[in-house]
Amino acid sequence: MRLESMYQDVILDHYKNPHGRGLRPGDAEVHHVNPTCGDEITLRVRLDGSTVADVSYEGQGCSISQASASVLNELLVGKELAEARRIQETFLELMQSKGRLEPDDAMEDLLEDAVAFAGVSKYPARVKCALLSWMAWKEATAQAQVHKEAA
Amino acid sequence: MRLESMYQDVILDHYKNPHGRGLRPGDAEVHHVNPTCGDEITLRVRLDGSTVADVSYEGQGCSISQASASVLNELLVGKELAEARRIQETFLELMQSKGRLEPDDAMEDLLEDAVAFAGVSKYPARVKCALLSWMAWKEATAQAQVHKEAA
Amino acid sequence: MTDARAGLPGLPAGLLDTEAIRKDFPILDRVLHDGKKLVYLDNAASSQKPRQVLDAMNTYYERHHANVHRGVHVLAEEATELYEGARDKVAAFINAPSRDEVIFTKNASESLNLVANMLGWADEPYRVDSGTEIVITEMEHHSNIVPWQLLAQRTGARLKWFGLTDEGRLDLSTIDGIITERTKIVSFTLVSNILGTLNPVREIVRRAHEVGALVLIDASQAAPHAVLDVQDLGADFVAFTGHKMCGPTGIGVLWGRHELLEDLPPFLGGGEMIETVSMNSSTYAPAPHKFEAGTPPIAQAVGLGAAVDYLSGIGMDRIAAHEHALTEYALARLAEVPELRIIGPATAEDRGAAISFTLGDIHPHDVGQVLDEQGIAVRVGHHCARPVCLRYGIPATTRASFYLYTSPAEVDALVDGLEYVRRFFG
Amino acid sequence: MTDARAGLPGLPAGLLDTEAIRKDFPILDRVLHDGKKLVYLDNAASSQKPRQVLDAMNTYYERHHANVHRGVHVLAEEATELYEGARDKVAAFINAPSRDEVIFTKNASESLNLVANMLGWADEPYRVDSGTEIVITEMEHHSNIVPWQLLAQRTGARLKWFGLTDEGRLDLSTIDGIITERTKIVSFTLVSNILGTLNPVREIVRRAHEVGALVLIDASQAAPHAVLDVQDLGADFVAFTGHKMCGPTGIGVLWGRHELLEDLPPFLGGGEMIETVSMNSSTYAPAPHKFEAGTPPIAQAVGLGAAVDYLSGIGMDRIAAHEHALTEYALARLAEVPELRIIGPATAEDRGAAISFTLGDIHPHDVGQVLDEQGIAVRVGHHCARPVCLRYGIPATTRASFYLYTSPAEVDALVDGLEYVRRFFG
Ligand SMILES: Cc1ncc(COP(=O)(O)O)c(C=O)c1O
Ligand SMILES: Cc1ncc(COP(=O)(O)O)c(C=O)c1O
Repeated sequence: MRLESMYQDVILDHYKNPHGRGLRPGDAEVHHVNPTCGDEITLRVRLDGSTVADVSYEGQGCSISQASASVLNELLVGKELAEARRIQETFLELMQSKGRLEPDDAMEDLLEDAVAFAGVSKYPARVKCALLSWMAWKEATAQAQVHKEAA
Repeated sequence: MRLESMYQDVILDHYKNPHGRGLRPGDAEVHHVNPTCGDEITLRVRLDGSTVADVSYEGQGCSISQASASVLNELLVGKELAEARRIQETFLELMQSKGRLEPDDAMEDLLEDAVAFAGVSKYPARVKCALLSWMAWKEATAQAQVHKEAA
Repeated sequence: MTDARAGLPGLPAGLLDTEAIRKDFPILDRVLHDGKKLVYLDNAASSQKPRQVLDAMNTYYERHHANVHRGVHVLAEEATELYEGARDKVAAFINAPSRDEVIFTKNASESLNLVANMLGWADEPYRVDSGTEIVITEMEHHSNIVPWQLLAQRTGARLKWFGLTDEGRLDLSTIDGIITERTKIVSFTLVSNILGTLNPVREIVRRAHEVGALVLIDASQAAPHAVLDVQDLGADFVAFTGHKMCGPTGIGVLWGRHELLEDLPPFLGGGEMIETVSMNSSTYAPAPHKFEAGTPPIAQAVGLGAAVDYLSGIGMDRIAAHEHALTEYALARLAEVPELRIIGPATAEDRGAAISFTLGDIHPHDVGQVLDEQGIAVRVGHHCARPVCLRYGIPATTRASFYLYTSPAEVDALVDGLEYVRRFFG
Repeated sequence: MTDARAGLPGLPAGLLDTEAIRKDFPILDRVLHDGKKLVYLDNAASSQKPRQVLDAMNTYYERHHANVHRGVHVLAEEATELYEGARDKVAAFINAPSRDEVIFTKNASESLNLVANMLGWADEPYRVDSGTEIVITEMEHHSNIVPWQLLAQRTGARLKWFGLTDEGRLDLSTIDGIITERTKIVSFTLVSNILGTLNPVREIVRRAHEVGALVLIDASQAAPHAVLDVQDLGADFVAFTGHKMCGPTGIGVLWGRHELLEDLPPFLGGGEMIETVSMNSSTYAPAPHKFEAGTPPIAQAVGLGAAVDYLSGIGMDRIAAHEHALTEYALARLAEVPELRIIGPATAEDRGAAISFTLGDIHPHDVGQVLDEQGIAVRVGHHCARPVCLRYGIPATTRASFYLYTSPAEVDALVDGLEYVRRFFG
């Protein structure tokens, strides 16, 4: 059934028990909205040298956007920036695949829980939900780096 | 054939040999245009008491609008204003009839050559051509009366 | 033409024979997701189109198409007659005193922007500029908010609005303080697309006219559903949109009082709207053409004309009665769903057939997705009325909205669907 | 797909197989006035529609219609995909660097007004205000004159224009005096709808960009007839209209460079064009949505997408070759008609397939009427380009204009028809 391909148990678990939710100190903060549905997220990134020290967030949205932020936190915190970027880009590629990309082992190793979103990529209206926190993270990280350099 | 119902000989005659064309002194002058085709007319009315002493005009336009101005001149000059108005109103009624009004004897007596335009009333795009000078006459006459009263 | 089920216990009287009506709408036969029948409850966003409307447009294109107004050839004459004939039909449908008061636009949004722009460029006494005020309400569709925000920004006028009561109605308690001698225009929706609320026209029009302000009514959610009589409303302008009333996309309507259309300046410039043009200056055609620059939506007007014929053939009063009965039934059935909270009036009095709600803390996106899986199409989000969501402290709503072809069985399907949603996220 | 007659003596090479093409256009079978076959030579006013375009719109309405962008249900997803898919098709058709540079409007007139209004409300360096200048030409369609007159009146900017040579071409001899450092925008037609002239883009764009002015090209009479490559044109904005290129009424296009669409302010406000709205202020969506307020012309976009598929299927270069050959043939044949005077370029070089002329002192209205009686549809009047008529001291012209389905036999019918006109008024 279509529905289960979107609402994987992993996603529902993250939705019900989100990781790292709440705003903590960071080097940069961004606010992103999804104009097509009104989902919103405020997200902060704290860097420690070239390591993602923390990603904290707060927002409102559907199970997909909430679970996606939780997965992001779990996946990226503690990673080297280069590795985190590679994960973000791979996730983006998966989500834009319109359901035509079957994650292989390498991708599964890289994305861990985030592969569960593969089914969401078939639903154009929901892809933006899944990407909301990831796009926010990308921008916040860029800002945080500029701040660090300026400091 | 449809064409002959529009281009009656009477109309073509008036077109080729227009009556009273040219601008002469008057009590009021108006300029009317037909925005759908660019036909233009400048028309003056001179009143003598309650008599239409002269209707002079100049303009450019198709055979229908030119012939119509010529017929107007022939028909209205010398008439009492009340009678001239009755003619104008009857002509208007005929032209707005969409070809559904068959002129009776009384109408033929009143409109004389102008009954020849009955066929034009079937062509919505051309009705305005036929009415251009008549609407101009109506407005110029109203202005001329105001001027007379003011004087 | 009453529903066979209408006599059954528990089902409301006044329903139309939806089985017969549905035969006119090809899309309603669609089957989704391996065998689920389409249950289309997204009519406030856009209605479906009966065959009669599609046929009228096809015949237009296959037999009569040409550009309008300027031609002496047969096709141009026929196209002009069909286009202007559609204007006659729409004028009759809204009881306009004159056909020349009916302007065809591309949608309701353009109609609303047209008025805002007219007033921004108008001479006194209509001119909106700094020192003057614009009044709207907190329940407007974005298309009746943003044009006024832009006008206020660009002219220095002040934008004010009526707030909402907890029941989802306009709070008119301070009407004399909101509509003042400085008010130039009061613009409000007749029926809210998110709350369903039917607003009290008379009270607002009376106060606005008392202070010499113009009134624009957004009838986008009203024109499809009940008799719309612009003379009875007493407003100065009324806007609505074709695609919500069985018509095609790409056409909207602005009705305006004749004297105003004469006095107010044009908005878009171009072909069709002029009297005479030289490089140095131009004069404009009389209304409605003055406000219809360029080739108009000819086929779409023909389609809208066929749509109002279709609706009138059934009877707008009967359509209103059907929707009222259905709304009453739906509100009662939705009350059975645990944790469901209606956003907007909770009874069928003075309301339209759009019902917004929240379901516990399940996000509307998720509600909509799971309903879709069962073939049930509802809309979720802020419905282009985000201030209403802010007002009620919710991120979004789920909205079910009905039309003449909606049956009580579809309401039942919705209620069953919501139970399934609850179980799914339970 | 070459015309069977193409090999016959006297007939030009490069013609399409119009007999095959005409089968796609239901209206071309029409018989008028007791037995006269329709000879449709009014394509510059509006083209006819192939079955493929009507089918695409019908399928849309019968299977997939819903409002776009905001839905999670299947129909909303399908409608959105079809609407945005049409944007992809149009972007490819004009070789746009990005699909997000393609804005759907209601017609070319709205596209042109959109640019004029953007610039009136823009910040520096784009802002048109007093002290700045706007440049157009004397051969513009009213839709590319009146918006600039309105903008000039409302901002105090000065409106200037290129005049015309006796041959119907732009007089660019004083280009440096007309386009100056004060010029903010140069807007001109690629192909004139009345004269048929194809204008020299490069020279104008070079000078405009040299002084930092933006360039808007009105491609309404070009997009239907030849390859349109917006990157090759080098302009900043390009406008055109659906109904002249086998598409439906009710849709136009504005292409604009991405950076400009980012920087310039919105025009119409409402649903779809926002990012987030509160009563106090709003932010806007990125282009193209920023400029598409309200429910867009969904079915019309689908129709336009099918139209560009249809045209591309035949090949724009082959269509251009067909029309060029036909125009050459027609100019030669019209030269045989006594007292016929071509208004515009008298040869087929650098011109489109619209030919204007006068016939002795027979008024064009009368010419058109008598041609119509023979089933021949031409346009008469000032063709929304009255300054051209003033320039050449004529009240109006008769215009015959061709398209991919026009055959040499129809040109012959026109010439015969004109002979009959001369006899009728002789
Ligand atoms: C050169 C030119 N520009 C603009 C337009 C306006 O197009 P529309 O009437 O579709 O807005 C036309 C056609 O009428 C045209 O020929
Ligand atoms: C109350 C209301 N006003 C205005 C609109 C805008 O209509 P359109 O999108 O057709 O311009 C809508 C519909 O979306 C609406 O519901």
